[in-house]
Amino acid sequence: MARILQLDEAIAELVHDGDTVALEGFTHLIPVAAGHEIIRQRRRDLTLVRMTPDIVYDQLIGAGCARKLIFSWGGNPGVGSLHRFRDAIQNSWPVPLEIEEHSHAGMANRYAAGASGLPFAVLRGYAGTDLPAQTDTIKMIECPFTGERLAAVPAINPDVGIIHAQQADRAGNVQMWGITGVQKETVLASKRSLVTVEEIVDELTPRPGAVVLPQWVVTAVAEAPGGAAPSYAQGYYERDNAYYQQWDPIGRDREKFENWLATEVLSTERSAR
Amino acid sequence: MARILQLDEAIAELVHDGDTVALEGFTHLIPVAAGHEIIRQRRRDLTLVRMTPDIVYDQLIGAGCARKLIFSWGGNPGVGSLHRFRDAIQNSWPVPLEIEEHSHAGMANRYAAGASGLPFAVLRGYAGTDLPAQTDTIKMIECPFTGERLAAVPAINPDVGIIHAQQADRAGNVQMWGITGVQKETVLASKRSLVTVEEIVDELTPRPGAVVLPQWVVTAVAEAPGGAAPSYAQGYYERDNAYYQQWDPIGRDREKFENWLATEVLSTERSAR
Amino acid sequence: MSSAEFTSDEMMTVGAARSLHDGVACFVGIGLPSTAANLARRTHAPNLVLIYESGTLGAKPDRLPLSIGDGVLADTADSVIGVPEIFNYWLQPGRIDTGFLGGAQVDRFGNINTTVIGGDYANPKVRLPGAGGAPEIAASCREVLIVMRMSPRSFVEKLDFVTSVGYGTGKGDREKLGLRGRGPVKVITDLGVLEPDPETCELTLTQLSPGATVEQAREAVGWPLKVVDEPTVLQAPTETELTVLRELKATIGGAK
Amino acid sequence: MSSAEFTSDEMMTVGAARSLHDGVACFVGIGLPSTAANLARRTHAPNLVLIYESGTLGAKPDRLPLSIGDGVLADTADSVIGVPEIFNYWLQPGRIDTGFLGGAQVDRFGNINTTVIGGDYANPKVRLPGAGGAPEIAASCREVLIVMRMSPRSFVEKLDFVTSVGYGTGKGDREKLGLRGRGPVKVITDLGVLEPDPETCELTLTQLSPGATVEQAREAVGWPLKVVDEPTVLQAPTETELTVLRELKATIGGAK
Repeated sequence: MARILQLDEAIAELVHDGDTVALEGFTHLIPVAAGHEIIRQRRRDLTLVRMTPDIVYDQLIGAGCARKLIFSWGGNPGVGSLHRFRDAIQNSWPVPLEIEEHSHAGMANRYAAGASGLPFAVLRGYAGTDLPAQTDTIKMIECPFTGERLAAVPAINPDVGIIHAQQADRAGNVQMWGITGVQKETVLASKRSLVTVEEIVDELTPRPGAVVLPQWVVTAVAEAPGGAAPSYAQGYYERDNAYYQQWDPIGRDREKFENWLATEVLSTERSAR
Repeated sequence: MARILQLDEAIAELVHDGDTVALEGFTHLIPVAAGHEIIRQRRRDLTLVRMTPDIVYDQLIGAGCARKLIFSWGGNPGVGSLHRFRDAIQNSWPVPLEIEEHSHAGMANRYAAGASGLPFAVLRGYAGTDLPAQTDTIKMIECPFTGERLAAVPAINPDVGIIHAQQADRAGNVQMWGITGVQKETVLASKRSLVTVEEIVDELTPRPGAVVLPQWVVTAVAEAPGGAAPSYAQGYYERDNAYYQQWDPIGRDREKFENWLATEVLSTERSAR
Repeated sequence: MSSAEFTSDEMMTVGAARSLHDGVACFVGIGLPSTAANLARRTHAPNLVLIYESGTLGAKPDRLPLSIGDGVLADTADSVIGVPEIFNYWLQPGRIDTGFLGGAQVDRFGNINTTVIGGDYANPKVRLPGAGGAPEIAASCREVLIVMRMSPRSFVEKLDFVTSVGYGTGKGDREKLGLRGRGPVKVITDLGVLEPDPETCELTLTQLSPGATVEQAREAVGWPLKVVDEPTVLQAPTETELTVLRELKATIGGAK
Repeated sequence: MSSAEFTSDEMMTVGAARSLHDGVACFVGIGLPSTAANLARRTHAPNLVLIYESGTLGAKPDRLPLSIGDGVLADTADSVIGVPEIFNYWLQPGRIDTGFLGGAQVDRFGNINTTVIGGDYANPKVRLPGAGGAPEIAASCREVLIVMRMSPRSFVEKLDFVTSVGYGTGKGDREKLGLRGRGPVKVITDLGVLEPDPETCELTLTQLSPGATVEQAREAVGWPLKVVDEPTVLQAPTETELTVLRELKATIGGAK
């Protein structure tokens, strides 16, 4: 049964220095509060995984939490580049950042293989691109029936998978709806998992398009209202577009970023819930 | 856009002698009316595919429509054996029946590979069993990253995939709910597809747990109220358990079966809708 | 405690139910396993998670389902998912604690046949339903419970076909085959319970049903059955177990 | 027909919208492709099926979505599915008619770079967002439309990185690589439209935007640009097209 913890407790217990950690969310339901708590607890040497690293990954990288990023599209959606990410790759600031780069199709299949307990996945992908030359996690495989050559990618099995959902019940069953991305796979592929939720309710009401994760595959649930902001949580709040815009000048400048980090994350405390 | 046809038109147009045809349904929503129409139109030499061939497949086989069956579990659920199926395999009556036998996991993955446009799927399966020795559609494959050996099975891409759903709208968008088995994969894996539905409605109302197949991946929709009986259609009617029981003595006896065939299928006409 | 009369099938079902610990996730097949799992959920294991291969996770049926795809399972499940997902995301990674299997034949290493009997594969004497979900349930569940009535026709020296693997040809085979789960930890029968010998994995009679004898068990098994020094006797079904079981069975009438 | 004033970006968006036939299924990226697709759905192609990589099939947004995962897409979709499914069941088998791609660099064979510019991969001058869905969109959609403003920095002789394949090194390469779709059938720019030469697959200027010249196009391209004998001139945006486009753009303010 999933345990209901406070967010700081959950991060302290589940995320260790050196872990491979996936905080997934596809535009919607991005686990930002959990990311900030990881920064606050000053985790180091993490291998961060995410298909679409955006602002919260820029922040984690800028704060020096990561030594490696596994990803398929890194940017501030609708705005531009992630400057902390670029500074880390191009100038090793504040620490060097290794990258392992895939396409979305490749990453989605790596999570699916991880969730399936398979060591690898097969896809039609990467053919003719320069990506395979840059990573040893793309190989070719031959169909044993047709002889056709396809791409193979290894499973991702993070030490910790972290997602944000709208609701959990008191037993820790989780329900999310709207765009749910690769979050189910992330939890199922991970050795440990944390789901932050907008609210804990007495009973989950079935909804069209909802994805349910039963409590017995979730390690911990933490209530974190607003925990996906500045992204949105369908049924709870909308995307804070201004935040994405406002991040650009902060992210561009090391000093501004460090001020932001000190005032907005390190010196604050997530209100206990 | 899916065309709305009458069931007999749809079968006449989509199902040809010699085709590979999958009529899928997992206990729930079994496309029985479509199967009977195939018998009525006296199709021959079909390769029938289904994870769980039950009574309607027994009937198709007994009527001499099939030359081959690809399956993973064949029986009259809760009752016993399929005697027409056994008679065909053991005595070639009325025609010889070739079989290609898998496990559920293998069949589900074959459909998923078919739906994914991949030539094969990889799974942890069959190891140590006698199944691989009986079919050339199970091979071993090595993970290019770990060296681990896993099973590989070829995609299934039927000429025609037939399923039954609760509803379609007038554009041919299909919605089914409750237990939906491998039906989405069946339609997506097939070159042509037919969905029989309980009713055609003006608008599909989103429902918890519903699977929607957009009209542009469905070839034809035919209204066939009660078309899943004696299986059930959640929200419409319940399973006719007595039919499953009553099938047993009919299926056991060639003469009784031929009487059944003549009176219940061949001499009847599906009411035009 | 009751001394009520009960059938050997009832004993077998109760024995199977008792083998399910509260809170575990159980992959349930139809028939006796489903009855046992539902009995367990109504008695000592209210938090048992029932998973059916039709794609229902956490079903809480208020009556016995008549098939693995009964509508009551979808209606009461935490989540209903597709069949590829149930096998790939849920069974295959080994996240399901207990799998239940039956069969037409079992051998001394808990391997099971549900495919063909007699003749050869192409021309069998009896064609059985086939594999279904069994091979991967046998491979991937953390542990497997086998439930079968004992008879020399079903407890055989050599299977006519290996559909699902128990311990293969003995200890170490599962590891060599890459099977993730522990394998069959109990074979629950009408006459008693067999468990794999810790050293050899050979099924060994460890418990007897009330009234059954070692001699009866030996006669019902087609190989020289090993028996532990002092087989314990299974506790007879309690009144509660019997009452709940019979109530459950009675629900079948009204089911779809 | 209108002679209203319009920007070259508006011409480009309208040109892209016109390339989408009614009833086709279109894999839409955010930005100009999404604007063009929504414009098409509101003008000549009311039955255009919009598919976003976030998993929304058949979205019918009443305003411009601000991201590929905007809530309005889920709210209005025929079906919302997971990201692995959108790539595996929908994109990969080649069932999507048209894919839209942009990029930082394109070469004469329609190959695209969205990864790094300058330096080398490990130490690039500019680190771009990366591949996202593009490589498999380029490979698997039945046809691809590329939309990019023309400039010598973006229309280059040689890509710094091949993120997505157009025609590789020329005709026949897609087949050799096993790519299922036809590849880029049009590159829609602010100055005009390039199309692959039927013999060589080299991108060739076939149409000019109103007011643009062949000379301007040649100067904006970093390789010796081939031009058809008589490039046609694109029809200027109609009043309807412009009105709808500007209304659409105005919806962004209130969006989440």
